[in-house]
Amino acid sequence: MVDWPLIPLTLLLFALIGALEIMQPGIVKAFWISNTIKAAIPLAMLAACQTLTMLTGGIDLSAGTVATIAAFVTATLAPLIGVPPAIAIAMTCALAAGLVNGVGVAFFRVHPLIMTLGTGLIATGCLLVYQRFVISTGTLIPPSLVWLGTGRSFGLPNALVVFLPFAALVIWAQRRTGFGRLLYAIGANEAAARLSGVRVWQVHLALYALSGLIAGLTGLVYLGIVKTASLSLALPLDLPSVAAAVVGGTSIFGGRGGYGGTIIGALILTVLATMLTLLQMPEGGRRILFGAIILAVTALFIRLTDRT
Amino acid sequence: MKRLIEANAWTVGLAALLALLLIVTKLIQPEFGASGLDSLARAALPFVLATVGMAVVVIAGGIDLSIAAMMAVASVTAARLMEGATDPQSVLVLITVLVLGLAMGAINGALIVVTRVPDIVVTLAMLFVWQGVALLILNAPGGATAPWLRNLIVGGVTLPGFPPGLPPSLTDWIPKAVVVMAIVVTAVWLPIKRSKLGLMFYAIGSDPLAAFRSGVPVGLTRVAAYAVCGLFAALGGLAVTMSTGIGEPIPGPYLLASVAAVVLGGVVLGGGRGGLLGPILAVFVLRLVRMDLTLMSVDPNVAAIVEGTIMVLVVMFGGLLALRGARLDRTG
Amino acid sequence: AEGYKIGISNTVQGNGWREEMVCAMKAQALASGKVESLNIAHRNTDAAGQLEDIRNLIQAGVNAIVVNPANADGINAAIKEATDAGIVVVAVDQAVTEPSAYILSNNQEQYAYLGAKWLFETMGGKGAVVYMRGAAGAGADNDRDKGFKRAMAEFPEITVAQEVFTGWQQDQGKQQINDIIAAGVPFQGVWTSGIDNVIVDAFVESGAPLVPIVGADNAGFVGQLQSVEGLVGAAVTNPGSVGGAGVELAIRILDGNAPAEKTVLVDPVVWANNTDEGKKLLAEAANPNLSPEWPVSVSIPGWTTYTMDQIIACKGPGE
Amino acid sequence: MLDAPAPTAVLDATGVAKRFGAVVALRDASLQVGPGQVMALMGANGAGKSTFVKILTGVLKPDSGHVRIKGRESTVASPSGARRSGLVPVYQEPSLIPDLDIADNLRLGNTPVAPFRHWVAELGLPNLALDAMIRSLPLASLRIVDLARALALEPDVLLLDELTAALPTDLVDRVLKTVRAQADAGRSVIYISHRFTEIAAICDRATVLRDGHTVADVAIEPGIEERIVEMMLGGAISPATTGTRAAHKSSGAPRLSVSHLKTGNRLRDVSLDLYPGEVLGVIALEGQGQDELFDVLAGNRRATGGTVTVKGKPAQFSHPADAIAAGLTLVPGDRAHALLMSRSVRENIALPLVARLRTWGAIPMRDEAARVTSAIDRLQIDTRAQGEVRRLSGGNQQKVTIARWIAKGVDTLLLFDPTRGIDIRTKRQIYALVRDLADQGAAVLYYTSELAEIRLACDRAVVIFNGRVVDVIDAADADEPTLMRAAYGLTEKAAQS
Ligand SMILES: Nc1ncnc2c1ncn2[C@@H]1O[C@H](COP(=O)(O)OP(=O)(O)OP(=O)(O)O)[C@@H](O)[C@H]1O
Ligand SMILES: Nc1ncnc2c1ncn2[C@@H]1O[C@H](COP(=O)(O)OP(=O)(O)OP(=O)(O)O)[C@@H](O)[C@H]1O
Ligand SMILES: [Mg+2]
Ligand SMILES: [Mg+2]
Repeated sequence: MVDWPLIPLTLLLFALIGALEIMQPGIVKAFWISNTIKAAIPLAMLAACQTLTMLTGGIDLSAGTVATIAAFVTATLAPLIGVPPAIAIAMTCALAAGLVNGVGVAFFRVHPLIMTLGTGLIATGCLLVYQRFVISTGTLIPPSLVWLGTGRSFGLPNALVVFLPFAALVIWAQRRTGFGRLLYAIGANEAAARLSGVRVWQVHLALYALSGLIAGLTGLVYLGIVKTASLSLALPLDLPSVAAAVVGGTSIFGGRGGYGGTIIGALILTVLATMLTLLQMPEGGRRILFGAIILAVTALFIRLTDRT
Repeated sequence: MKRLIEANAWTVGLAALLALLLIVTKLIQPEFGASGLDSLARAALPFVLATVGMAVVVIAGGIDLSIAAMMAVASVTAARLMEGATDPQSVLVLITVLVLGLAMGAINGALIVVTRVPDIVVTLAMLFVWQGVALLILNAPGGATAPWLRNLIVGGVTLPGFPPGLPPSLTDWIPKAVVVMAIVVTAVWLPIKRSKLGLMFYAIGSDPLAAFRSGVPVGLTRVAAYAVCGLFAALGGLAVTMSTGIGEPIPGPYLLASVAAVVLGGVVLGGGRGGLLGPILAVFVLRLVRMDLTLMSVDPNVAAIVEGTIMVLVVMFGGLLALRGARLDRTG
Repeated sequence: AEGYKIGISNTVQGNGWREEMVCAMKAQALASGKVESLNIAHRNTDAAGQLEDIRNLIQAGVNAIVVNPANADGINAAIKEATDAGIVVVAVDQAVTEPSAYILSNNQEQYAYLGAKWLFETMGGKGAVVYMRGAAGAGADNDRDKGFKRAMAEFPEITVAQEVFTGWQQDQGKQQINDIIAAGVPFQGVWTSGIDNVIVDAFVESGAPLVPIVGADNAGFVGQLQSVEGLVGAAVTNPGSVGGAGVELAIRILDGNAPAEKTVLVDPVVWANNTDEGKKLLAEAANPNLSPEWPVSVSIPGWTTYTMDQIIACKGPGE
Repeated sequence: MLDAPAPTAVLDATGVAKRFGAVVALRDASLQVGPGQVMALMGANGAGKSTFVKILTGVLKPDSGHVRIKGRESTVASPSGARRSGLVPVYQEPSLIPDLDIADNLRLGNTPVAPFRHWVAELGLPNLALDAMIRSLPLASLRIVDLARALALEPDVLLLDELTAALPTDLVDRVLKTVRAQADAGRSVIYISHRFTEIAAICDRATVLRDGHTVADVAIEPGIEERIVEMMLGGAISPATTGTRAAHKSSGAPRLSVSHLKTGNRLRDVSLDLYPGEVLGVIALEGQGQDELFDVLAGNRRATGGTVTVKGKPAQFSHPADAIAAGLTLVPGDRAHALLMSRSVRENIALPLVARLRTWGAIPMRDEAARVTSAIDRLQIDTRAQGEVRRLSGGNQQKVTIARWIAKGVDTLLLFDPTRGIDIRTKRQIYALVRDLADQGAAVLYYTSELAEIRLACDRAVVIFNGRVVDVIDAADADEPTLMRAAYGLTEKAAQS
């Protein structure tokens, strides 16, 4: 249990699913599972931005905005210039936002929270200015993204085609690459990493650029899932993406955690959302229950994995 | 003395920036005067209270993501209980709400200590819980506020030393809201700061292990820090109700704003360093930027860009100064 | 001639409906030819923040303020200060209780009532509905709830299968209806508070049989009402152009032509695709190029005077 | 071998056990200390000494065991509880609040200021400003503040856990004198150190721990040293090569050449040459510029004057990475600055292997594992708690900071007091290791606060005083009095400068 924190977390996830099945007998079937996975994927992807930056003691509060921009730009440019160029431009915007974050954090040592909050504000402003020029150009959700977002093969959502390699890559990178090691090292003790020859600015720059790209990719997948070019498309995912990472065991102060836990965290949040949707009670009661269950699950998780 | 200025360089810088912005405002809008200051102060009041609460827990090494939700609970409770209440009753309501704030904060803190779950997770969960509680108390904006409470923050206070008989437009330069803010913040924080409790806040924020070994009851101190945060959240919620006259169950934009102001104000996330004056000044800077943007009728979307840029630039500038200081002998 | 200086205050940013409202305000100001400059405070905030914005607008010395209030009572103080200073205040979209303000409002209660009534009738007066509300605790959501309840009272055999809050978020609404479909909860109709096209998508994607759906006149949903096979539904108008009308009202008052009544209600209309008349209205209104979150009712006859091109250009005086 | 518990014992602990998950830190530890007694607590790295101290002072709860204080059964539940019982510790890691100044730290622990002032002056820091931020103080001063704070509380039992490990010679002397005086005044002291000279100088008895067991409680008398070592380690070890080394042939070009180096107001003018195959010792009292010298050479600080030449090429480092690229690697004095406390032993050791941009890709896991394992073996790191370095004992943490560069492969090694807190057996291994590395062509600059180490590990020693090199002494001539005189600047050269 101690060395495999994912096992108790996964058990807790299954316990929640069990509770849901008791609450709503018959719900746990292929269709629901596929839906749940589909809903958890964008959350888990955006939470990758939080997990990776949190490993260094940072955070990326611009992720939701960047995802929204990528989606909105793709949907509005696609009818004008075609799908591939639209996606290319969208991802360039995402990368640019990530680089701005990276430059601020790496060279000017701006606290990531302020830097990404500021970039998020700036990017939101840019998006709103941009949208005035495309009010009447119509939107096109690229069919490939619709296939990814809404299609199903063998009873499983097609989004897995993107997500599985993505998750494998992130987990591999975080455990088995020099870059991944450096994220933990910087989060654990930046001065020590520096003394060992790490040029911290390089890591920060690469990290936030990567986070921007991941957010952009999430935006594309989400566009395929929701199928609406909305100005606030992925913004509601911002807080849950932080929640998925911390429920999954990543510390905001850096040096601890990993993406495996985040994925389970995202699934836990998604299952909880379903439970609350189906629960017949006043909205206030639902929220209280939601908070209480998150707290209980995390507390249990910590009890199960604690050494002392 | 030099050390004192050095230690507070950031705060002094913020004060200078605020002064500069006030001058800019006066240039943009020559009529800017007592009423402008008054509206600035009233706008800043809930932000200041939220920021002060947040600053206290951040200094103590924590963070409270539920602060805006607690404000909402306080706001709807006050509005609901004050509907049709007499003045003496409304004083009672006031006290109830403050106690409620303390209790909410203490619950947050106690859960952190007892469950050993990281504070960010606990307060994130409690964010939903307090939101839910607010909705159960009032499911739509409503309720009322005692008129004397509303008047508490309207208008200005005559500067001492002014000869009586001058028109109020000349004398009412100190907004009542600022006076309320100053009284409330000093009344709560000064005794804490002076006593050992304040020291213990800094100690557990700086190094909880060393604090424990120095004999600090770390758990209790943490609960106290969160309780103080809850108290300020309640005050913030009351401030919202005082200015709007009603209670709103949906939390306002105080969470991110308070975290941003805390960091802008020179309090280090992670704990142990910083004071309350910096964050308070940061709130005023942010509010004044917003006011200037409206006065200059900047396109609202561009305004978001400007606000974000200014926020980043201020911290960047500070970062550069710190880097230059460090560069003198440190490499890289 | 010296034009008017008009201030705008709005507290929701990045929502298609509100963006259209702001564009309508700008377009109307431009089209009127009487407005010299617009001073727009447009951001995400609460009533306390709106008080701040209105006071800043007073500081800026505007002649009139058109405000979409965060709620009915919360900003009265600032409105009073404005009208005391001789500034004309017009509340659009939602009413305020401050008597010195003019009100040009969409009738939210009626909006919900009309849609729900159509839905219950279409369902044959009995069955269960999924009731997808807006944001919990919001004033407009509460008003709509009153209208919905009023319709419910008229149809005793209608029950609510599931009541959820979408938070007026597309993704959340879609996820919720997916869950409800997956859970096998039986229902015969869906009433949505404006998160509509994703709901239709969810039915189509999951292969679940379509039920009657009520939404708003958003471009996306209006398009679906005409194109989706087997979809019976109705769009209830909730024009964002009410903002343009508010600006026009402010100009008229400043010109000295104040209306007799301080309150003007814009009543919603139901466009259902199961009647010929509704089909015709839908066909007229549909605009496939319009941003899907934008309401298609881009003008209000008798009030707004801008052209389609002007509102889409979204430019105010001096831009 | 265990004596019967002294009836007069002030502190009497028996059967104490403590485990951390799978790691058993203490199995059956006991300890008795009488009034006026200095009791040494001895044991190899990881034997459980610090854990024992933490249990006695209420930081940790024991799994079992009894503690009697002044004859009464007691359960010390917290550090403040320990203090009420008269037990005051100085822990192995500094336990002051970094973001408060000294005065506030005293206030926090209800420490009276006047006695504190008295003790810091007594201990050799008369000019310490009470409004100095803890964060800005050097490690040695922190240790003194820690001790003075404890003394000011007038404890019945003073527990000192490797207090002297990070102290320069001059301060050690004062500490020893002070501690002995405490005992002579009737107080009890529990004293942990890996330095036998200190034990011999002030302790009356020694309690020896091995693998969490108390294996002996013996009186300190001449010749007991080897027996204690045997009991600590469960067997004899080969004696250190105390024979003086053949003076190194400083032929060929120097690997590292420093000339007239200057930075800050402490390092004024240092020149020295370091040859491949040589271990060059550095001796200095506290704050003579040695920290700055190592920092500049490691690229952690800029020089304001002078030159550094590496392998004949002038070098200027603007980042530690530059120094590392030039082959200069540093083991810093404060291990807290070098370690990723929340990460595993492996990640800590392998950190330099992934630091460069071109090593950001896939890690060659086998190669890494091999290097790490061999480094762990060479330094005999106790890896029972290897999942997180902060759970290692202090000495084992120190070893990790050295192992890192062994795994990377060394060219020029800058060791700043590398044997801090390391037990006697490992110390000897480290001397052998350093010698090995030098024999394989490495150049080593070796600052030490233990004068005896010069003869055990070095070829030559430079003595720095007041920011200048005042003497260069051959290891053969480097007996302690000579070094000490030089370190205090009592040589002709120093008099000239
Ligand atoms: N290859 C390079 N290209 C451009 N700039 C460089 C390069 N190397 C170093 N610098 C500059 O040197 C500065 C210090 O380098 P670096 O970012 O590696 O330090 P660091 O690891 O962040 O150290 P610290 O955390 O103490 O600031 C950088 O901010 C950068 O401006
Ligand atoms: N919190 C902890 N979690 C797990 N293991 C621990 C923890 N604290 C100590 N240990 C283990 O307990 C054992 C004893 O540690 P301790 O620090 O008491 O040794 P020590 O005798 O003080 O050694 P040193 O001379 O190196 O300081 C070590 O193996 C250490 O790794
Ligand atoms: Mg740098
Ligand atoms: Mg130890």
